[in-house]
Amino acid sequence: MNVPLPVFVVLPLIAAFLLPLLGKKYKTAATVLANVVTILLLLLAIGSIGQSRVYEVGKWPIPLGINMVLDGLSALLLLAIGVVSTAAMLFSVRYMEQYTAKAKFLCLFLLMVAGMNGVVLSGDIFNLFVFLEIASIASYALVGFGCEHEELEASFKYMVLGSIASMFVLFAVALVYGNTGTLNMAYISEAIEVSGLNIGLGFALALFIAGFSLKAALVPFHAWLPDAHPSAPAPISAMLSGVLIKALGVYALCRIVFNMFGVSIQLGWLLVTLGILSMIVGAFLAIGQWDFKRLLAYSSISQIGYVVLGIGLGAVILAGDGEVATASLAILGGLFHLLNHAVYKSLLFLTSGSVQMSTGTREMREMGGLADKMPVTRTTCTIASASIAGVPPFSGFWSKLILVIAAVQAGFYWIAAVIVFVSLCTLIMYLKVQRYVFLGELGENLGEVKENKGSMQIAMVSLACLCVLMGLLLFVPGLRENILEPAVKVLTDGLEYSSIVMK
Amino acid sequence: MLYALCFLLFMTGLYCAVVKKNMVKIVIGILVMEYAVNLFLIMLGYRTNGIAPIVGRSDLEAGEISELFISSTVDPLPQALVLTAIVISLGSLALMISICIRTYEKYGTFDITQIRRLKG
Amino acid sequence: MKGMTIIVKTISSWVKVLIFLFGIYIILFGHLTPGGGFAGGVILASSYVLVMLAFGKEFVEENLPSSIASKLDCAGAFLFAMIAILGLVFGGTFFVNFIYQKYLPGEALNLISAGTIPLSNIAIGLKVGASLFLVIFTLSTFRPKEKE
Amino acid sequence: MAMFYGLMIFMLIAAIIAVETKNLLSSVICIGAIGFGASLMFLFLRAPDIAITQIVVEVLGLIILIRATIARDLTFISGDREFFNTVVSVVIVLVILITGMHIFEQLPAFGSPVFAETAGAASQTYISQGLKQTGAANIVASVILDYRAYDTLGEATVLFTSIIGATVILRDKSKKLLEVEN
Repeated sequence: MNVPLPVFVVLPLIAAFLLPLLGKKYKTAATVLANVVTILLLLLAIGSIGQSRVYEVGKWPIPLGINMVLDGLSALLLLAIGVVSTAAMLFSVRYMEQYTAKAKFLCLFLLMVAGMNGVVLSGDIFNLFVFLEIASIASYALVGFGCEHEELEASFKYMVLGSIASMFVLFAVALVYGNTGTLNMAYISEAIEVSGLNIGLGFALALFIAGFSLKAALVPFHAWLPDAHPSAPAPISAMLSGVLIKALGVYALCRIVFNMFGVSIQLGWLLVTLGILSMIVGAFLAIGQWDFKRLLAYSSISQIGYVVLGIGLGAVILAGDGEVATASLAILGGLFHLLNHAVYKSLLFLTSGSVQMSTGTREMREMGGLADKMPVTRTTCTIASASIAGVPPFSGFWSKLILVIAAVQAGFYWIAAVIVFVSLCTLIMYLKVQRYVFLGELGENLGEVKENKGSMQIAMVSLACLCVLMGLLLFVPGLRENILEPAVKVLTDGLEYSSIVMK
Repeated sequence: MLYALCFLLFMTGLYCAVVKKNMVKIVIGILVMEYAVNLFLIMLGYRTNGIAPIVGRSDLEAGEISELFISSTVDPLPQALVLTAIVISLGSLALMISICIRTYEKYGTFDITQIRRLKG
Repeated sequence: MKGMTIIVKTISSWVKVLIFLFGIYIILFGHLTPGGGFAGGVILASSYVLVMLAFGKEFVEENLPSSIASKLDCAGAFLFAMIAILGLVFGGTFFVNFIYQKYLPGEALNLISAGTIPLSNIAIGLKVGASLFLVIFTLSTFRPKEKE
Repeated sequence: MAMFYGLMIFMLIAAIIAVETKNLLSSVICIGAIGFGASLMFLFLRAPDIAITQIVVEVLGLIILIRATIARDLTFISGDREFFNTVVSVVIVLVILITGMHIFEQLPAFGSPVFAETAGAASQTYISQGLKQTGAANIVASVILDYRAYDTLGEATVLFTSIIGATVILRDKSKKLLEVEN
């Protein structure tokens, strides 16, 4: 399918513009429309796998106009966004019945999806900033959707830190423009290759890394995430943890570091440090939590650390003239973990939403014994927990295994040890979830608890199936070559990005 | 030097946003940062004795744009970017103030050290 | 709130028309002179804000209910997106300035020059005006509930 | 040049007052002063479009800000957060400030923009060909609505998003009782 690339952005935008017009009267129509749009986007994302195209918006050749670039990395992220948004949207059909203003919720949801798609496809750095703002502002509003004390507090915190991050990014864009005279990523990377990294550009790079790390909630910058993600409604938590921090944070970071500025050893070690810090701190903080969703949120920090670690390791090896095959393996591990995490973390947040809706609480000490009451939620949650903890047949195991192998091949045994150690911590924290939420004695006041039916079940079950099947991505030959390897190649090619885009 | 003054303004805003404990003050800090970035972008495009990037009838010579206009116009691209950035900042200001007002209604204060329900 | 004194009301009922016309001028001539959809839209919104301050919220709510403002907001945004899509339909690419490139080449410095640019300005002006009016209206009618 | 420095210092002083004053209302008024200073600055920097937009946006922004500050019992919340956090933040800000002071050395000097020195920069084409290629005499309009119209779509969407967000945050009732099915 060779649809024009702006369809990925304009389709959800138009639906979002139409939704408030439908209003209260045609609530069913609004829900159907929103679901159709997300499913269409998923299909389009599947159709775009393995393609590599450049689209010049408005027929203006770059650098005059803005171009959109679809390559392996973008296609991978588009796929993740498509999968998670479809499931979350389906889940919210029933879940959001407990809130008012559903049409506006759907509208903000679609705007967030449009923003993320725009970020992922953009080939122009200012354009990337604009779409980053769309996705961020929609997410600030969605975090505060409940309008209760905690939601508003979390939303304000998130908004302040997010705005500071955006300002950093904008200032960095201004610095890059001042130094290179262009805004197109391909031209910038060419100009930087010629001029070298002077102090202004170096500062811009530092600002970019700080800004995008804030968006990705890597550890020194993580303060907002454990508040914001649990406070949002469950489908939004799934979107935020599942794809938003990856599309706005990790993806943008990769694009800037690998394709625009080019990797260096120091930069690689910086990423590795950020990744390892996030892994360890996130895991330790998560184990101590008694709030179900807060535990999941801290676990997200830890898991995003794996992704950044893999990518940083790849950068270290690439810049240190190591073997490209090893670097590819490390990056493959990181990106595969990104995809895995998108699926199972969103599934975990959906199950937590299901539990919260039935029991009315997020406190794990008040739960217990829900295994018989909510069999579907329990089964899907177990699958996702096993996957995230790295129990062998599930996909989470394979991505961590790849990371370990890559670290060993490159000679960094201590990194491999850290990966295994954090993996054990993850196992402990999810055993805790299983033990206190689903097993044990039935908590007080939980006699009337019922399983949630309808769209919520469909969403959870389909994500669980996907979770089981994710391992195939690695072993079925056609899939890996078309989904994962082009994405890895975009990063290992590094600065050749500019020649690919400019032809 | 003008650039450095701009940067000082940016850092004043950042200082305000990270240190103050009044919610409206934090918003004001972010606004100051936005002004600073906008000014910086426009300054990047300035030309000494430049003219605004708007073609008038006097700038046309037999249907073509005069050399004088081409060689003395300031950079139009940062202006386009700043126009976008201003509107974005207005939008986020509106949302931030809405959150502030709603929070004030719930907690009865703008003091973020007293708005502390989330822990951990 | 019943609004301000009769002097303020009389003056602002005249001034609001002027401001409104100025906003329309800024929007329509955006491609020739400084200004454009955003500035013009904000001016349109501010004319209504003036009315709101002088005559009170109820008066505005009767004349321009927020539900209609919300619809105008969506309509403006939708129109702008439609211009992009029309570019795809007639010009083969999103956002191609199909009117100028196909039908009006060479026209310059006229009100109807520049193809889709004035149309986009109008759509944006409508959108910005409606949405800013809406946000100020929402902010000023929001009344905190009595403390329990 | 002196004019630019004067305005810049005026804005800095206004910013410091806005940050440090105890009264919220005067703080907001100082923000207004920065905004109008910025607007004048844009005018002198030959950016009339931005100057107009800045001044009207400033007016509406002030109305929004004042809405947040008046009719509140302005218990003067002054001072900073906890001592330790404050010290850490101030140190970080100072470090960024000191490192950042040198970043402008590599930039072209003020008054000679980068596009004039870069071969093939987009801005050169905008200026020399903009009228012919788009038909708009206002080159900034031709950039935002034709060359980079996609950005403008994003920008309109940001505004739309935040307005929807604001109405969502300020709606009367947020939760309703879920009617139990089955």
